[in-house]
Amino acid sequence: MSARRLVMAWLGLMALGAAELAASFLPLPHAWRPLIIAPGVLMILIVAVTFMEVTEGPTIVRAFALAALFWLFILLALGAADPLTRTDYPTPQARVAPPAGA
Amino acid sequence: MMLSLPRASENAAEVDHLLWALLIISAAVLALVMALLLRYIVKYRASSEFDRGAEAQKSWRFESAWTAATLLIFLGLFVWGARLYVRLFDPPRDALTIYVIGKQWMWKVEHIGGQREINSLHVPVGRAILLVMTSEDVIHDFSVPAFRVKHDVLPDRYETLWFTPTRVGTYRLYCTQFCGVDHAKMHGEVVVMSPPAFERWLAQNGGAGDLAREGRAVFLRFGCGGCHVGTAGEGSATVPAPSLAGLYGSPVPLAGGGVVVADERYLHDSIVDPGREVVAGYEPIMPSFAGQIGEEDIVKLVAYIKSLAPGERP
Amino acid sequence: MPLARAIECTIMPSGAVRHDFQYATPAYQSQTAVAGMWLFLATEVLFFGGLILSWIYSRHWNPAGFDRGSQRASLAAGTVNTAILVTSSFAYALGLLRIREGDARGLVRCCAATLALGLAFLAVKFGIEWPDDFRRHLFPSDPDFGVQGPQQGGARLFYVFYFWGTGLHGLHMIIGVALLLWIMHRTRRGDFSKRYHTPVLVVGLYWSFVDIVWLTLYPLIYLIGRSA
Amino acid sequence: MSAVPATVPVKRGETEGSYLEDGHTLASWLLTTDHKRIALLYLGSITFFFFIGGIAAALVRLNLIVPQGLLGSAETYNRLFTMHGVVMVWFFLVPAVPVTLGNFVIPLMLGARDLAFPRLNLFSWYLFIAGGAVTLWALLVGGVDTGWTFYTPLSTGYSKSHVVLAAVGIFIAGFSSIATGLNFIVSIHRLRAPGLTWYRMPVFLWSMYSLSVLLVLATPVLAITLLLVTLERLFHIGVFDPAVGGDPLLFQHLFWFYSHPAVYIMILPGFGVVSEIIPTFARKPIFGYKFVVWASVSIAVISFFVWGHHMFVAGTSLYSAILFSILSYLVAVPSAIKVFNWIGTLHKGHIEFDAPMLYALGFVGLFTIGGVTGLWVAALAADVHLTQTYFVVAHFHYIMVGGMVSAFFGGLHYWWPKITGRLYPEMWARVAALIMFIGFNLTFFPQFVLGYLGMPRRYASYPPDFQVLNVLSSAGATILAVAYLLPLAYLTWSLIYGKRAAANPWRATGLEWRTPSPPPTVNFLETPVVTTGPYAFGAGDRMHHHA
Repeated sequence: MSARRLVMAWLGLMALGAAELAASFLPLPHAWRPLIIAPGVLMILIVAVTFMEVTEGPTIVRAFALAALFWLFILLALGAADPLTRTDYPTPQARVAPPAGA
Repeated sequence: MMLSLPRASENAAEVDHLLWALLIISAAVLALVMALLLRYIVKYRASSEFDRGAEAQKSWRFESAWTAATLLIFLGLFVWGARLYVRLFDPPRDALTIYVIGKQWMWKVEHIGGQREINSLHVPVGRAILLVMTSEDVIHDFSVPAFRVKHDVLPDRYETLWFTPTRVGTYRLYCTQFCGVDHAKMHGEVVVMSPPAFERWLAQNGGAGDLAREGRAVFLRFGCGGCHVGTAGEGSATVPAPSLAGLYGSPVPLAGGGVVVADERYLHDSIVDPGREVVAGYEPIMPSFAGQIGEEDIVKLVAYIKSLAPGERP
Repeated sequence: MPLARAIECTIMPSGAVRHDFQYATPAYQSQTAVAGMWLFLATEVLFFGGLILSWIYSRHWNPAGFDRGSQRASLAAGTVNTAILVTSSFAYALGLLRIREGDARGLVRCCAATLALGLAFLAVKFGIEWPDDFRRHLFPSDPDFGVQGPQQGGARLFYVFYFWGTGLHGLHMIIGVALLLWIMHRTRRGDFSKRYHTPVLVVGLYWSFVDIVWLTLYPLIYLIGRSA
Repeated sequence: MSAVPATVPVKRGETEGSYLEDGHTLASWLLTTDHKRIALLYLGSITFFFFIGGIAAALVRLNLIVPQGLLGSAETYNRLFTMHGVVMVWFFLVPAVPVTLGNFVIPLMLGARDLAFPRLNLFSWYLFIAGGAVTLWALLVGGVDTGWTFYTPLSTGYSKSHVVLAAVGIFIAGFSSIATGLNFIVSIHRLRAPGLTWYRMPVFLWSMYSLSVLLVLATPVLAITLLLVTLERLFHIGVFDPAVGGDPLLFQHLFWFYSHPAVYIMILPGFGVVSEIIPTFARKPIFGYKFVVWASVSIAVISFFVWGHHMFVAGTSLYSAILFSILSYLVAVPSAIKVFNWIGTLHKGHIEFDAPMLYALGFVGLFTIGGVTGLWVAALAADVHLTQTYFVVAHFHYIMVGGMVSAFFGGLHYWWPKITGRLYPEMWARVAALIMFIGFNLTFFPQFVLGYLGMPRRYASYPPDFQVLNVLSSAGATILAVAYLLPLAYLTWSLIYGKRAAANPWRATGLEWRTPSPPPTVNFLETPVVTTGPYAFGAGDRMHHHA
């Protein structure tokens, strides 16, 4: 890791932070707004690669980092699967044809 | 001593078949394990002179084959269990709706006709019963072992449970989600009656008038009509809130986009948490009635709103 | 500094190029300490993961109210803090470069910069932003809560996430500040050299991780709920 | 890659005596970083908690002898079963095998001189003691009445008991778990002796590795969950509060994300212990070694995908329930693989029936019953009937008490000569193993029937027609109590009067048997070099010391 690369990384982080902030002003629909985090994910990658040197050092460092991401994904994906699909089954009365004119 | 459990609903018989299958598979697996275990520890005990011959060859194919076979049996059990379970989410349309409210530590039941009971539930035999359930405090669980059904009862939302009783009799009802000090006292009975007997029971206990009429009283008491004035075609441009006539069962376009069907859950949530699903075209100005209105009154309100035909003035 | 001492007594091998008797070489022990820190950070990911799941639930069930809460949060404070924290990690990484070239003095200077930025972050967060939030009645259990009307419930849930999330992050920062002071103290004492500086590496991983946590919280708190 | 130096600069004196003689002061124990001494500190602590939890269980069974409840107070009963659950789960079952047997044996099996982070190891014991002390404090000042599951909103608002104190205690103890798991994973990666490749590791190491993955990745989620509950209870608002739009089911998801893998935290060490004992006493390599180790690893991964099966009647979405049901069946496959491989190991062996083997065989039988009844509650519609009843209580006690506690006692007897340098009285140990098996089945088998009949769990009183089965169960518990007190007596006796043990009394393989009993402080005077796979019986000459 050279000082030059660190400076580049810092500049990149600042630029991505600005991009993320700018993106938050886009008029996105509610469901799509979490995508604003995309530049933030890149920032996290830069921090991990340049400041934390995840690509250097023993292999198990990468294994531990990937394990953390995998289990985080499991927690969020299986945990969110329930609320995201929960209201799909209304009570049966709701499926009675709606009265005309309503 | 009771060593058998009555099968008092259609579901009970089918769940019992599944349980029998599970028992047979379990017994077979256990018998196989025990038989091999006993055979080997006798035959190959250290003092035995039995000639072991060459060490058995570990076969990769053998391991894979029986692993696959196990997986297949498991898959079959999964499908069987899931099919019966899915049906619990799909009550028939003509089911008789009864409201159940759990609170520490009792079950309150309200029939459509306004009949009320505590820690007991009277139902007619042979008819699908749909329980619409909620809790006033912690999580409870409505469990009737004789019907092989149970479901958690949560605060601030409706959960449903349905069954078709097939046998006249009195069956136990338990709360099976630990709910505090007197959890063990939160039990009661389900009385399954012949239809004529049930009608008689309704008539004898129906003095209070029907639930919808009581709901109208609640509606007036809380001044709901002050805003929800609109009947079809009559409201002025300043009407602050949508009409409730004919609302039940109809699709409601939401301010945030999307459409929900106005079922019990929607009506309930709109009373206690009106900001969550606002009708398109209206301002989110309705205050929350959470904490001000009891679940029993909400049940009445919902029954009242359900009773309103389109165009009828609230 | 009992906390730093406790950490020194637990994971940090002390002394110069000595190594513990279960390791073949100092380098091997150093790499093992780094691996251990990464595994600890993996547990931290899951710790904050629970909080992120609570964000998903609260937002899903209360879309309008949750966003209403977010719109009341101070975007300026959050953005300034993001820049401060990213720069502090950068300063620490420069310090690591210095010690790799044997320049202990340079490490101390960079650590001081990191420390100053870390304290600036804490000052903005707990000296300006939080008091302001309290003044505006945004603490979730405030009886006179700052958002009234139908969106109140969702907004209160937003501030539950906001206070618990930034509070836990701030707690990690405070631990990080203590670790920085400890590194500076040991560097000045002459413990670290070109050959041995494992604790510098390990503390750097921790500091950058706290940075990553903030990079996750920042959009979840300040950005996603805006203008929706 | 040599992780361990071939020769080590040892201080004079260290080479001669065992670790037990390396200092006799209190400080030499309380400030030790020797994994073997820390294991003994832990052994004392978990034994203490086992008896606390056991006394609570005894009182629970006592109460249920009569339908109206012998103790007369539902409030007391609720506090007792909560105390039993909290103490047994977090202060006995989860830590028991890893922190005692694991702590002692892992470095020895690795051919290492200690764990990777010895001071962290000691620190984790102090965390455990601190967590235990806070939890006991909560129990002494009045206890908790929410059940060990702390379901909201009961725990956050309605319970009038000491929820916060107990949650803080468990929170602290959780970090002890994390520290232990972290230490084990890093040690197994980094401190294997020369020649000890992954596929030459004993199965015990593999299961300790898998279990540590669970400890490290599941426990932090429990920590944040308990923290959220605590804050919600203190500030009367939080993400689980339905009154403001929060979701109590979120609590259940977070809680079971930890607590389901926790079941495997409890049973994986049992798998490991039994996989050492059976080959040793059958004098045969374990059947299908690679299948057994990969079964452990896949259990560690898949067990994270199945937590939702605790919530089939909780009001989750239908899709979510179906997904979790099928994933639950997947986790049963590796468990089944293990049972058949243990039996395969017996085939054509020369089986001896010393006490560890009796415990191991008991484990296989009881775990099989626990496992097949798991199929019942994984089947959605069957679970609807059986969940929250005594069927579930019986099912998980078969896994945890029948399985894990049997394995713990098996492992304790198996490594006792190594740990203490003394042999335990064999006859007494066999008698205790037998009584434990009988008492266990009498206690818990009737509960399967009670559950099918619909008796709910956590009831202080019950309908009179359930009494006969409850009395049977309580009678079994009495026998079980005797069976647990016996080892306490004769193992203590053996410390003073037991015969001295040789380095390898069982003629077992594994590096821990290649050093004296009890081992010297540095474990190995010369670093062992491994040249064969595990369980190479009759090939002792192939495994030799590095010259």
